[in-house]
Amino acid sequence: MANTLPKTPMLDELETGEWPSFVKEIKMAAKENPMSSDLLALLERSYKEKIGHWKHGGIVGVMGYGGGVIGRYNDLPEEYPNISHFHTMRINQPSGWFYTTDALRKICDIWEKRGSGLTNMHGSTGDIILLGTSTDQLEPTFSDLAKIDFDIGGSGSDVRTPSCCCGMARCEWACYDTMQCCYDFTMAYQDELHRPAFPYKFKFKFSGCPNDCVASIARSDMSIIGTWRDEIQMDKDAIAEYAANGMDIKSDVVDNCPAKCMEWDGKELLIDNQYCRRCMHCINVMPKALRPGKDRGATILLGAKAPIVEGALLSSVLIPFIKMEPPYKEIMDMVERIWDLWCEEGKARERVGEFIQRVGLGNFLEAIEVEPVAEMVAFPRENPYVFYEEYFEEGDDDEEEGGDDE
Amino acid sequence: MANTLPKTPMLDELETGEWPSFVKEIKMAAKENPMSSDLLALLERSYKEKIGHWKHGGIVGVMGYGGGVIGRYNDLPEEYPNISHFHTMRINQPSGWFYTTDALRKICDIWEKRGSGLTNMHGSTGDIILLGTSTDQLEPTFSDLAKIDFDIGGSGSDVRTPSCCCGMARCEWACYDTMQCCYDFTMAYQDELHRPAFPYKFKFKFSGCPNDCVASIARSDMSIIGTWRDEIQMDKDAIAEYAANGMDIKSDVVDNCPAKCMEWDGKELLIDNQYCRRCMHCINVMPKALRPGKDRGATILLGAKAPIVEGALLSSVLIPFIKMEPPYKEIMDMVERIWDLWCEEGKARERVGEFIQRVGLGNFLEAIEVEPVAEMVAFPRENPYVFYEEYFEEGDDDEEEGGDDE
Amino acid sequence: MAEERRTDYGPPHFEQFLPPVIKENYGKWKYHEVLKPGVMVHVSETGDKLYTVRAASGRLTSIQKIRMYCDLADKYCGGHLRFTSRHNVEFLMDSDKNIEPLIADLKDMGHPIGGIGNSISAIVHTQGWIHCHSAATDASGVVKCVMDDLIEYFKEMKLPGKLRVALACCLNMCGAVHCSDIAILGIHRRPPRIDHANLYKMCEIPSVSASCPTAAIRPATVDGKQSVEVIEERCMFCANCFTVCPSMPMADPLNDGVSIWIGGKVSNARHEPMFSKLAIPFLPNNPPRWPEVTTAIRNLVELWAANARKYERMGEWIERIGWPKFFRMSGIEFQKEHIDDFKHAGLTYKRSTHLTF
Amino acid sequence: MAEERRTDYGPPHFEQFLPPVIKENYGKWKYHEVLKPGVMVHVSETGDKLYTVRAASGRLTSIQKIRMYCDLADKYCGGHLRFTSRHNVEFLMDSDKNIEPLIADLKDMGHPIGGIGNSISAIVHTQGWIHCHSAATDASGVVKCVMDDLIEYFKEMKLPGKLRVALACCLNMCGAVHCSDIAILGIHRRPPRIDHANLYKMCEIPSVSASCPTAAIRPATVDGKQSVEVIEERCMFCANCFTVCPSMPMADPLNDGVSIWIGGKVSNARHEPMFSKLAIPFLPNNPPRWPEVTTAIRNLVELWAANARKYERMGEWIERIGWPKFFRMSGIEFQKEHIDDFKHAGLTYKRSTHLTF
Ligand code: SRM
Ligand code: SRM
Ligand code: SRM
Ligand code: SRM
Ligand code: SF4
Ligand code: SF4
Ligand code: SF4
Ligand code: SF4
Ligand code: SF4
Ligand code: SF4
Ligand code: SF4
Ligand code: SF4
Repeated sequence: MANTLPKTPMLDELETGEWPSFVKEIKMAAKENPMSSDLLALLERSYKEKIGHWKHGGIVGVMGYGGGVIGRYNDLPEEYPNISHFHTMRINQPSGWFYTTDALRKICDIWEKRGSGLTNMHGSTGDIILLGTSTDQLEPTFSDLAKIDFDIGGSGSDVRTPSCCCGMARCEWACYDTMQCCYDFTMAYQDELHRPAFPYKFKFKFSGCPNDCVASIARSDMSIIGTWRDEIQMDKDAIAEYAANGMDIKSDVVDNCPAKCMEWDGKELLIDNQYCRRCMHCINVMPKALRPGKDRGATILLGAKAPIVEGALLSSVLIPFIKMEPPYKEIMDMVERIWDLWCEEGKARERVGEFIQRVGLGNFLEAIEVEPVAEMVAFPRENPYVFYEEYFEEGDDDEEEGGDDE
Repeated sequence: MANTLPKTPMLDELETGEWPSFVKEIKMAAKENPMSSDLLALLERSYKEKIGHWKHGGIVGVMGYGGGVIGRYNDLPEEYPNISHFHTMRINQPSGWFYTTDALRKICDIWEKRGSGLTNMHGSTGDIILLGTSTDQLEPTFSDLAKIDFDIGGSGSDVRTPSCCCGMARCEWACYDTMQCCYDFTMAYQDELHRPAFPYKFKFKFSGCPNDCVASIARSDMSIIGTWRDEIQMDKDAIAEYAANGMDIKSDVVDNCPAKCMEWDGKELLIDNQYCRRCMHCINVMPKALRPGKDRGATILLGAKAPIVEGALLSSVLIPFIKMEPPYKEIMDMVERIWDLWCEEGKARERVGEFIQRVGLGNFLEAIEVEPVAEMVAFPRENPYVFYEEYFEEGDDDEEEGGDDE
Repeated sequence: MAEERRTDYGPPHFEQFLPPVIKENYGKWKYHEVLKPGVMVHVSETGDKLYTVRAASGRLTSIQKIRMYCDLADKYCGGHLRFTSRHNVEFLMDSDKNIEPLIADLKDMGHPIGGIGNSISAIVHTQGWIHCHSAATDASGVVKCVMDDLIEYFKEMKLPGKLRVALACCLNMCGAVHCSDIAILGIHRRPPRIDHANLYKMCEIPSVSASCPTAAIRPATVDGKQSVEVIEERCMFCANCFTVCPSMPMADPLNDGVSIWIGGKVSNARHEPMFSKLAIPFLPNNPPRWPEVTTAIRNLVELWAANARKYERMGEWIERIGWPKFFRMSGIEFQKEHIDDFKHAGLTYKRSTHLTF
Repeated sequence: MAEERRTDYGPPHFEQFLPPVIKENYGKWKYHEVLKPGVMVHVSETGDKLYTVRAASGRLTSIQKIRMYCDLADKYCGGHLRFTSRHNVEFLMDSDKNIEPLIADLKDMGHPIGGIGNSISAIVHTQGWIHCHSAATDASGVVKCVMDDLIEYFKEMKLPGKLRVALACCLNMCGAVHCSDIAILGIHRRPPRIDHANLYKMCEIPSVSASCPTAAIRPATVDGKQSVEVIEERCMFCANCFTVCPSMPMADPLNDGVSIWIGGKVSNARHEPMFSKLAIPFLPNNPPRWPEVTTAIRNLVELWAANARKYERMGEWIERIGWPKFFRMSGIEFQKEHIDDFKHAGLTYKRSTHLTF
């Protein structure tokens, strides 16, 4: 069914230029698909009017799942009837976004039949985004997908689709197996992922080292970032080679070390590992010569989010270092204690990072039974407003021990 | 009238050790003076009981002045009758705390007759503190002081006694005449200093350069800190001399430059002055070779204070650079606009720094008619919650100019 | 239900999708080298090599295009490919012999090669007018224009460090622009218009009032119906009320537009992660080419490229030279809007005399 | 009043107090050199020289002592002397011939020479039990004990940089301890006891309630009298209520004591000014010698002196190595109390993986 495309003089201008054109993509789909054709026309209208034409979505979804579908209706259904509903489905991507062509073709076939023929590869959280279909197609799409073993991702106040960097699959710096770990967490929390029951969304992201190639520290409520405890591995010959090939080790490497813990005398590179902050810079610059240490694991951080409502947050350190071995029981137990507390005491639309700020990190730690350690703070308090929970009364037994503060 | 001193076994232990002993001072005074003798006894009691014995002071003072005297009463007046009242007088020190022995001796003579014979040289704000006398002696002390031209300092919600570093009197780095300026401001604001009429206290401190030897950025509502705009003056021979004498210019100087704007190749020191932050470090380390530039003036900052109530503040930049020439009209006009606004809209016990935080720096600047400049912030906003005061309505004339934001 | 329905089976296990060279060298990679723009090789402890070719993607991808990718992957890569965390597409090979033909085919298809090393990678972005009710600007369109303009920096490696650009079409920031070297953020500048006729049916009034971070919303009765009113001076256009209540639309062609934020970063390399900061408070929506936006961003990129030291990300450079210097060098006018006035505003005031002139 | 009374004449003009060598070289100083601990020379463009000898002072000074200073200044310095912003006393001379005899006399008087250069200078401090109603510890006594213990660092210049110690006997922080390398801060740890019988006479109940930063105080009627009550869990012992209302005393021998704060600085040299941060939440008041306090401070000084690089102030050193490392090195236990929980607490959480192990 080859359509004639609507006239889109403004959008057509976006077919020129070297960057891949999304207009061409919509047109490719629109030739075969009336939904995409209407989308093209509606978008042209938005370009003219400088305003979107989508309304708040109602609650739509597939049976037994509370999330994973973003309901969407346009505000001019008579004029654009093929996209009067135009719901997006979020499909849980495989760890690391690796595919066989076989799997991708099957997804395409389903979406050709059931939806707009347009996708996002991928959504900002990491899902395969099937971009727009009508309400009646949701259930059949899901059942088609089930046949090829693809399940629905998160939306609403649930665990969101976890994602991870390619880690051990392609990167020499992965300090733990991000892809397996991401998979294990995703499987462990299927119920939480599919049935929203939290105060708000909760995202996991897994990066293999502090370079953080999935931006977990900025974009996930729980950020699991690989690191190491022992000494950076060093290959002296490779260092000499870099130097011989013209690298200015002093200015490129040593001067950029935030810990100021390196020295280069023109021959030997010294790293005072006890002060190394595991920032990765020296390793990034000299991948042949330097590698993370051998005693590897991860730092677990909590609480990143975008600004709404109380301001954006980066995640903050919860466990400075933990060995990352399946079944990750210690971490999962902690995750569950955190969820229990947050579900009990969190307010609606309060992300866990905001929750911690409201109740105070110290109190939060007590409630989830984690000991405070100095790694959790950038620096200790500056204000002298310390809450002590108990005080001595005259006649107390231990009255002499004025130094004990509980 | 040589007293026998009270028994003070605990305090006596503080007569040993190399640091000058305040107990010896009190004893020296106490031999001649019953107030100091009672003070010694009362202090011994505090040492035993681990608690002070002073009550909230009532309003005491000298006629026509609203501040400058701190009223104090002890809570055991029968036992320590000579210090049942024991009020402190704050006397405005001369700029830079320079004295002739003649002037000091005269003060001593007055305080021998009128008070405890104890002082603080000086109080933490900078005053000469005459430590303790009875209510009936306040007026006579003041009139004695008037005869030797010493006036009373600030206390309560007024301008507090301004202070300054020794500046041009003894320091090669003074970028303006701190001592004269401190004097001029003190004289200009005699009324505000002596008659509390503000929401809370207001302190001025004057430092001649960014070393800030009177801690003005931490301890004064208005901090006036000398700086320069042009290039650091350099004496190449003197640099060579430092190097020859064994100074490691790279590690001592260059590596500590926060602007990273210096280079040393073993022979020549290069400063990229356009990036120099005027931190003083290189000048501090090589005073014979480097000096502040010639185009000198000051940075004016606002708002420092101790933690009570909303947390401690350092002052923040209000005027990045201004030439410092008497009669300082531009600055004083601005000070008065600030006071007007703060008196009108400040809450009781709200320092000007807290006031600015409450109303917002942008609004504050508008109200005092100062243009915002980038030097006032460490960095621009991170959150997207921008208030725009006007918006376009359909049919507005300039509707096409969507880009204009007012 | 009578029949047991299959749910909660999760995503397919990744292992079935890995090419053999990865399966065999999983966790054994030793080092990598960037061979040329968009092409790198990872070398394993076993001596095996993995070649990666990274091609630009517009992210919004038709099934037709996915099939074309598949054709190429079948032809050159044994049927394997992947996407990156910034939505580029990567082709993986165990030898270097197919690199050039693959690249040629990709270029023919209109997909430039690059984004590796000290370059600009794809712009992380969001839905915009394509699919979201919240958008204050389009997403894909702005991205297309900016990347068309910056394409040389994608295809070459001539920048001081990585440059990460992101776009979000509203303050919800699905593009997570809060930590980007350059962020393009759609903003509203007009308070919500209230649909008093329907609000009481659509929304819970207490939650609407509570949703406002600045307490600008209070209950009110309008034309006999329960509704809310907005104290307009208190509104900073966050649209949180609209998220909670459809009867408070924010979008407005006259007042919507784009703001530019700079100096954020995510990686822990050298400097700790940083938030992006406001550079340009407002630029108009000017479709289809958004020329004000592309020009502004090009200026920023070029200023940074010309002045930063090697490895200095945008934010690291500005931190070294100081924001006042940045404003002077860029010619961007510093305005009241740049001064923070939210919760922690006081901590952004300059509390030292470290100034340049 | 009949007779016109002289007021508002201000302090004497400083010029009359300046020694001739200063008057002549005012604003003409060219450079200075530290000749030995406590002694420096300033050299003028004119070639004139000004020698300064700095002697320790306990600040609390009797008129007898002032007269002794005057005797020395008359004998050696043409009748001129000054005090410093940290309350030391300085003797000023236009030649070096009197330096040694002056120093000998000062030492005899019990006033060590030092505090210049990379040393510890006098402790800025406050009133304590000598004169203030608010004190949670004594001031002069603690200072005496700490300086007795650290005297070698005052008399010599063997530290990496300057070390500024300050003491305040309560949270009002008259010693401005908030920006010191080491700060000693008297703290209460028991909520105010309320004198219900007198409160209504002494205090305005609304201002008392309003004074509490944590809203721990609310009006209440007790024994038929208007008074207030304190929600004890909300009290963090700031004593702001007591400042406003004498009927809410805070001082309590069992619970008062001292906390130690470190890493602050004031100067703009190298690093921007910084606040001090909590190192040791509580040490007991143990007069007359406060051994816990002197030991704790000596340990801090020695740890810094042994590990900091040249010119690194306490806070600069810790910033380089990180606070976790500092806690491990110092053996100080990290506790809940170290974690900020006031207004900007969230900004103190560690939001990166820059960690040492
Ligand atoms: C599809 C996607 C953007 C995209 O084009 O890729 C998206 C789209 C929407 N996001 Fe998002 N968010 C998407 C990733 C994000 C991210 C990025 C991330 O996950 O790394 C963020 C920032 C990180 C974070 O979680 O804080 C993000 C922060 C938000 C927020 C603000 C949340 C906050 O706590 O501040 C909202 C508002 C809300 O939840 O009510 C929101 C809400 C929405 C809604 C559901 C609009 C709404 O108000 O109901 C959008 C639906 C658009 C549509 O019509 O399709 N979206 N959203 C992303 C999900 C795709 C996927 O599953 O892969
Ligand atoms: C005498 C002195 C301490 C000393 O031993 O040197 C002092 C003593 C008192 N100060 Fe202070 N302050 C003194 C300098 C300071 C400083 C330091 C400075 O000025 O550089 C500060 C911190 C900087 C600042 O202003 O923020 C300071 C911050 C306070 C505060 C907290 C103010 C705030 O905004 O946080 C209070 C509480 C108040 O004002 O109610 C206070 C209150 C007091 C009172 C009046 C007690 C009270 O609550 O009424 C003390 C009287 C003690 C007495 O009985 O003699 N004092 N006070 C200092 C004044 C001497 C002089 O005039 O030279
Ligand atoms: C493929 C990908 C991971 C994935 O699983 O998809 C990836 C892969 C690599 N990253 Fe990354 N990074 C990827 C997203 C990221 C992100 C996330 C993002 O951009 O949203 C970051 C954080 C960005 C930030 O800080 O804002 C990131 C920060 C780094 C860094 C630190 C750069 C810096 O100096 O700040 C390195 C180290 C380097 O490049 O020297 C790095 C290094 C690498 C290496 C060299 C690792 C390796 O040995 O394989 C890989 C090729 C680098 C390259 O592209 O130049 N990767 N990398 C992502 C490619 C996205 C893309 O299409 O461009
Ligand atoms: C006399 C005095 C000013 C006055 O008018 O009273 C003064 C005088 C000098 N200061 Fe200072 N400073 C004085 C208090 C301060 C203060 C304020 C304070 O301590 O409360 C500071 C800020 C302290 C802080 O940052 O916490 C201060 C930070 C400096 C610095 C920066 C040090 C640093 O590296 O951070 C220098 C530069 C240097 O020493 O290299 C300096 C340098 C100097 C020089 C060398 C200036 C000169 O050329 O004359 C003077 C002798 C230095 C010395 O003592 O080693 N002065 N100086 C003060 C002596 C106090 C005392 O008795 O010890
Ligand atoms: S986060 Fe680290 S391990 Fe993962 S891909 Fe990036 S560089 Fe490699
Ligand atoms: S990883 Fe970073 S902190 Fe550690 S030595 Fe290398 S550059 Fe320095
Ligand atoms: S502040 Fe500067 S000018 Fe004043 S005494 Fe200190 S170093 Fe000299
Ligand atoms: S004054 Fe400070 S910033 Fe300027 S060049 Fe010297 S060390 Fe660098
Ligand atoms: S950023 Fe805003 S407008 Fe864009 S997709 Fe997310 S919620 Fe929608
Ligand atoms: S847009 Fe934001 S600030 Fe404005 S009324 Fe709605 S919630 Fe409040
Ligand atoms: S710090 Fe507190 S106790 Fe000490 S003098 Fe100041 S107000 Fe009094
Ligand atoms: S001491 Fe401070 S926190 Fe406690 S009740 Fe009084 S004002 Fe409130």
